[in-house]
Amino acid sequence: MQPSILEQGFDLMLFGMGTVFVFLTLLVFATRIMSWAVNRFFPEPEPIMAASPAQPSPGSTAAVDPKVLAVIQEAIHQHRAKHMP
Amino acid sequence: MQPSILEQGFDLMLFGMGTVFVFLTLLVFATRIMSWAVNRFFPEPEPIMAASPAQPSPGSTAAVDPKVLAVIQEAIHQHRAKHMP
Amino acid sequence: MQPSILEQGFDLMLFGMGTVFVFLTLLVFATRIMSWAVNRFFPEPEPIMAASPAQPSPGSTAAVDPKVLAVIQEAIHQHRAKHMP
Amino acid sequence: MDNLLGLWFESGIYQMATGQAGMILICMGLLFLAIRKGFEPLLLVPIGFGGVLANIPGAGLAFSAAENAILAGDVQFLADVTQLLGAEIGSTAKELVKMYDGADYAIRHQISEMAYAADHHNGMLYSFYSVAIASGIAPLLIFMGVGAMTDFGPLLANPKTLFLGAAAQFGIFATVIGAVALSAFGLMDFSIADAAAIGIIGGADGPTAIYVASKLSPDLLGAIAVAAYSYMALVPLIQPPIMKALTNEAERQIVMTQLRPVTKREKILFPLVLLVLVALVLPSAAPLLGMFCLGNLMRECGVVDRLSDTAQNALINIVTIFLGLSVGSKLEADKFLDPKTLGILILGIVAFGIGTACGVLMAKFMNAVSKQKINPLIGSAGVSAVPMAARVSNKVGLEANGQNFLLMHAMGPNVAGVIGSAVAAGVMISIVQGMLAG
Amino acid sequence: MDNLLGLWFESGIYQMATGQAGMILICMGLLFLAIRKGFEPLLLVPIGFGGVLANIPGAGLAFSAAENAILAGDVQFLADVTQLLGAEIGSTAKELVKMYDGADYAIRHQISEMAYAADHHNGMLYSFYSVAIASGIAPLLIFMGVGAMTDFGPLLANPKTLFLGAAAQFGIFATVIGAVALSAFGLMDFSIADAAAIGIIGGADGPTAIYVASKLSPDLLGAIAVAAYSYMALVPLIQPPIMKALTNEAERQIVMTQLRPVTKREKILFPLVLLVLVALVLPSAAPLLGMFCLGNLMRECGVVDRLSDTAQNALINIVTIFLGLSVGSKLEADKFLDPKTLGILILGIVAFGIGTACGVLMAKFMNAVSKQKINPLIGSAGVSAVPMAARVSNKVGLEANGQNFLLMHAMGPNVAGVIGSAVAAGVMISIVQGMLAG
Amino acid sequence: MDNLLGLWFESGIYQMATGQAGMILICMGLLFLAIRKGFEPLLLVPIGFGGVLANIPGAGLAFSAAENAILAGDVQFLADVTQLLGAEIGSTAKELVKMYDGADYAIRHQISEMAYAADHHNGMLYSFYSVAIASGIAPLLIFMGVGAMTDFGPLLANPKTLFLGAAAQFGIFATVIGAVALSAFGLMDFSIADAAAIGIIGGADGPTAIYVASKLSPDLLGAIAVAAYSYMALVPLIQPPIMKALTNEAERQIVMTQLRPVTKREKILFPLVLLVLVALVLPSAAPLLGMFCLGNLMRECGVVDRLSDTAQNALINIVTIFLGLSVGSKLEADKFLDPKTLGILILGIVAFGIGTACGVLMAKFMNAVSKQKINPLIGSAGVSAVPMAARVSNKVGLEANGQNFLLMHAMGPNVAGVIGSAVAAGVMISIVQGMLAG
Ligand code: NA
Ligand code: NA
Ligand code: NA
Repeated sequence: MQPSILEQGFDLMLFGMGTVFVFLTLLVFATRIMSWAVNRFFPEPEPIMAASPAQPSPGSTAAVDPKVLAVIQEAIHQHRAKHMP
Repeated sequence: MQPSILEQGFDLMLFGMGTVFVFLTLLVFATRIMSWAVNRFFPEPEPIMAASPAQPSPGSTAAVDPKVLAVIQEAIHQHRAKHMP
Repeated sequence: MQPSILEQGFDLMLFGMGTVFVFLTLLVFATRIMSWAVNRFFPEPEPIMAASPAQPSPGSTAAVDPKVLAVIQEAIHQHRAKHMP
Repeated sequence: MDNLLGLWFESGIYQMATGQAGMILICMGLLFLAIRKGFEPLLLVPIGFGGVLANIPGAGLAFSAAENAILAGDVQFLADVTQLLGAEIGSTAKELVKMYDGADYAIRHQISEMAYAADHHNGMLYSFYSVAIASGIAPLLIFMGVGAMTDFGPLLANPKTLFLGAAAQFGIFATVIGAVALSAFGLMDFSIADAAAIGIIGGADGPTAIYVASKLSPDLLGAIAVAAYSYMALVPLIQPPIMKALTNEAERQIVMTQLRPVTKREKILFPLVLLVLVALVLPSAAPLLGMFCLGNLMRECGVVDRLSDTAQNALINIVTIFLGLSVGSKLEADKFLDPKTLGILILGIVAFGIGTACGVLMAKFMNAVSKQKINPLIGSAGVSAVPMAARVSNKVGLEANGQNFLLMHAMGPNVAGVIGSAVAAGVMISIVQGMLAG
Repeated sequence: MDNLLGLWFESGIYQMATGQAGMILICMGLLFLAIRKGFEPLLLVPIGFGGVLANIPGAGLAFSAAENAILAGDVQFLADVTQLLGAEIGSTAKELVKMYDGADYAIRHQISEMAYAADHHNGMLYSFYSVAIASGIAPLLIFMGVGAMTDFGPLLANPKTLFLGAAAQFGIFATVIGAVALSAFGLMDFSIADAAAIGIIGGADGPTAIYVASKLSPDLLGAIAVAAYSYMALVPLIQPPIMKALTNEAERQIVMTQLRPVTKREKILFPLVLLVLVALVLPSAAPLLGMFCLGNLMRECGVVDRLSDTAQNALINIVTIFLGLSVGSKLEADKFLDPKTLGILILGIVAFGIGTACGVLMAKFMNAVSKQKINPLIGSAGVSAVPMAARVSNKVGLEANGQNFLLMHAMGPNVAGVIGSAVAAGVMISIVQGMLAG
Repeated sequence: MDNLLGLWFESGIYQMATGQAGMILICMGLLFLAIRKGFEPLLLVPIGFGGVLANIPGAGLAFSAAENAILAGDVQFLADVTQLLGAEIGSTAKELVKMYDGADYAIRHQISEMAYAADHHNGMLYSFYSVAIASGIAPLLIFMGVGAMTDFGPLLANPKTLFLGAAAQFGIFATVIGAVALSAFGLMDFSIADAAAIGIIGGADGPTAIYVASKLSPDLLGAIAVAAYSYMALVPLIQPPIMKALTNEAERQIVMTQLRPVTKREKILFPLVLLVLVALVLPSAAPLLGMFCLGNLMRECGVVDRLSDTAQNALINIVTIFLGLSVGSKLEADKFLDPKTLGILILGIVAFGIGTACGVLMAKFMNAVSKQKINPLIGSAGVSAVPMAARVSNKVGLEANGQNFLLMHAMGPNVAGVIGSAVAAGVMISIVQGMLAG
């Protein structure tokens, strides 16, 4: 017998929400294991702050006066403000 | 009877040119009404000169010394000259 | 009779390598003639060094203090380093 | 004189139906909201504009060649089509178009060929829709660009915020129940596929919603996309009352410990871990999450910055223009002006509300069972709507404690919500297609 | 040995016909004009290069799979095609290709399938043409980019300059008469569709010309596009004598009042007003003007600058490369080396001249009936050719009065000319398709 | 419950075959090499990622609609397909897929239509492959971008270095012989088309290799592309021992005269001279070399810098992403895990070695017959692998003489190698297609 649409809806909710939770739970574990393994076996010399939205590129060890660079970045930033709101 | 190609051509000219004029005349009126309505009911505080090809973006209230900015813009401009003739 | 695959392979090598050499030899001659003709009949006032990877654009006659420009170019370069390794 | 009459019959004023005029006004309203009120303008400007174009009478921009041929009304063509579709003799063009849309692939293919042979063409917006959305490509490319813009740092620093992203997806499935209930009680006529496509509005994720709707319920795509983007823009109005109602002042003042530093290597490996998990557990989510992970890997791996840059800029911008116009093609009056649209709009906001509530409640539940307290205000960010929902968490948090910046903490559940709705999308497509086939 | 002979038979020298050699020289001439003389290089470099590629003998880059299969000359295939086309037995491959090009959709479709089955492929340029031009998409995207680059400020400050843009379109329709007259007197063999496509050269607008030609007369597209872009580059030579002949010194010295300031809101609303007018009055112009208005709205609305930026840069550049190569595919010798091409080149320059003259005369007429005087030199800018024609107005004005800068005043009719020719394009496509069907 | 079972049967763990698991590991290895070791990351990141996606069990991303329909295993559909393919009753789905891949165009077309009618779809990667590679377009656009990045100055200053680029192509043809010998001795089962496609690895040029493989041997494309890019990344390891073995200290210390200045005009004319030569002599190389010349002309002509800029950036980046994913689709386990792949990997490195050696030997030969001495170390750069091979020449040269900078001198043979392998590609496609037809 073809299940009613309500039954189908409940099936969808049950299996759907279940899968979402199972998947994300697995992801929590997998992520924790990955992070643990990386920091245990392959630690990086200088960790990067999670909070920093953009990482300084390795090549940017300033050969330019930081003030001038700041001025330029401000200028580039203002210039960009028009283009990427 | 199938009209001759000359008749077809004159038809095309007549109705085509007529449509162009009617349409652009309607556009003149519609534009005037729109401009009048905007300036009458929804005036902006600071009108922008029609002649200025590029409007300063609202975010560009200079926090940087205008001279430095000018230098940078000149540099950017020269840099661009290569890329957008 | 269908030639064996070995025969086909040798044919391919023979005619392929032959064509490559003939074509590039023709290109050597054509290039030499072209270069000779250009320099003989349509010489340019200021030749550009072959060794220079990037030509200065005609518009870049500096209206900006070269030092400032150098600083800016360094900044642009560093900025780009992130984007074009 | 014939030409003059011809032009008049062709003019929009003569042909304009009330529905089309109404839709043009509605689309102008969307443009107003996008431009003046800042409602997700990157999408709603092209969508609204596409909606106007789709409703220009006589232009047929949103119709396929076959539909345009039927609407053109050549007597012989209509007779042939009527016979092929097995329609009653004397059916109107609109009825034939409706039957054509519902017909089998083979018959549609045959009528299409007849239309091409009779020199009719696919409308511009229809072509855009075919290439950009029906193929699935545009939402996937946007998702790749979103992946390249996403920083999983806060999530990696505190992986359990993934549970908040999971909980908020209950908005999706609760809405499915709502939609099928409306059907079961005879108030609306939603199929299970329609219900799933409507539910995904609760995912608060534009490209995911468009992707699912294009697969399960293309006719409702216009309304679903408009609802999804509009409510995403309304997140700052929808969420705070719910968040405040479900929390007390003390909970809202919880200060969270600073996030631990996350290394570059973890960031590089995370999209690969996610990809492998998708491969092992949920192949049906592979297109969406695969492209998302690719974008993120390009961002983090540090060796293909020029590809990442293009994915975040030129490519996503180009695709956005076409995606918006294509969605606009589904705002054609006959498809949009339907009681179902009202149902979708109501169900959509309910989905957002339930998702928000479940996120907050899950955070409170986690506080009840765990020692490390989290501020329940970041739970609401689990609906995604990146980064608006995280900003709302931050703002409501600051109202309770002016020194408590929750933004970074809320980014974790926020991006978790993106993964969560992509998972939900995959599982819904897979289950519903199984139900339809079975 | 067979291989050696095969390579020789395949080599260009063996196969090269005089026509192809001639076309390669002509295309090299186009490249010279573009690179050395600055003739619209953005288009003429890819067009000229595409033209060379299209005429490489034996490469078949500009041919469809069916044409390549016919030209490959397999005996059985030719026999089948001869029968399908109802051609005389013993027809040459070239004759069969010509018949194929003129055959019905169904027969072409069948021969195409046969060619694919026999492992023949569409040439590269043919594929580009199908995707970029035959679909109409490339000219429309370029028009969107042009819209995003257009500032309607000067037009909004002085809307009556729209009349100048209207008058200059008479060049289009006068040329149509010229073309049908050549046909009527038996000098050329232009159909009414050909005549309309040729006339649009007078619109002085590349993408519009390509769009119309692709719809009405694809075989003439190569010559029409080359004429349109070449004459646009020659505007500084063509217009000044006509402008001076039709005005006296006093008229040329008229100083116009400074333009009033235009608000941002007017600029945002203008593309929407134009769009609504198109929807009401002229649906057939909806694709062209719709995309143009979308580009302009994206530019002016201020909330989607990244889309506008992409439309003006990455997207328009990509499309330009493909558009140019696709147009080049129509410079294939058998299509271009035809007396018609000469007719097109002559009619095209006549169109530019008449358009210029009508613009100037309209300005003088407006001066006669209105108090607010306008300098008739800005009338010539109504042909569009943005921004070249406006610069010419400015330059000729400065010759008469060194302090009279007309550039901004001329930008009004200049952009009006773009709208005018898009309207003319829409109405021509609509009327001609009606004539062909009726 | 059915749903739960359905999800389990659909899950990757249940379906995963050893082959697919192995391929996912191999692709992770490619990603590691690309990201950690810097092996041509722009290509190998998308290729490796695409390879993972292609091997997600049950997702069918790399399969056509027809293949997906066969693998879905509907009984009636399989019966129909078995009959159409003339397969034995009871053939497994995998056997049918294999027969389908080898079937005639007409039968494949018919089965495709049946699959669409049964609501099956092309996988995402399959669609990318069709649009990007099967059409030939992606490698050609990349080649255009490479042309726009190439400076022919050093080559124009010393045109005879073209001979070095020619000699290094012997690696290609020697490998062809190797491949057919393996076949002739029954060790492998390579056709002449396979052999040609494998040989092109010796061209050390990614887009050329992909272009040739897509035309002659699409099934081997994955292994060929991976081999080509991997060995290009390994050039600093592969070449120096060979270079040192074939030269003595005195030869390595040869100081070359400084290159003469090259004028802008020569640089503009060179791509046109090359194009005309292709038109006259080798039409089959027209697509590859034509697009390459177009890119270079856009770069040098100085009037279309915005097109050149887009060709070098946005466009090439977009195409690279799709090309990489498309190549990845050919890393599907059933196609890649084959003894042939091992043969390809071995033959590929042999090709690189022979090419390097021939370049060096040709330089020594030229020194023997000419007065103007060249340092034989620049001969190895003739394999292309731009600019890596030129840098290797420079590095080995500096080891012998710390003041002898060979980089600019090596750029001549380096770009000559690009032209050389494009010529070889053209002639191989032409000859092999003749052999297959004849
Ligand atoms: Na979500
Ligand atoms: Na015009
Ligand atoms: Na090479």
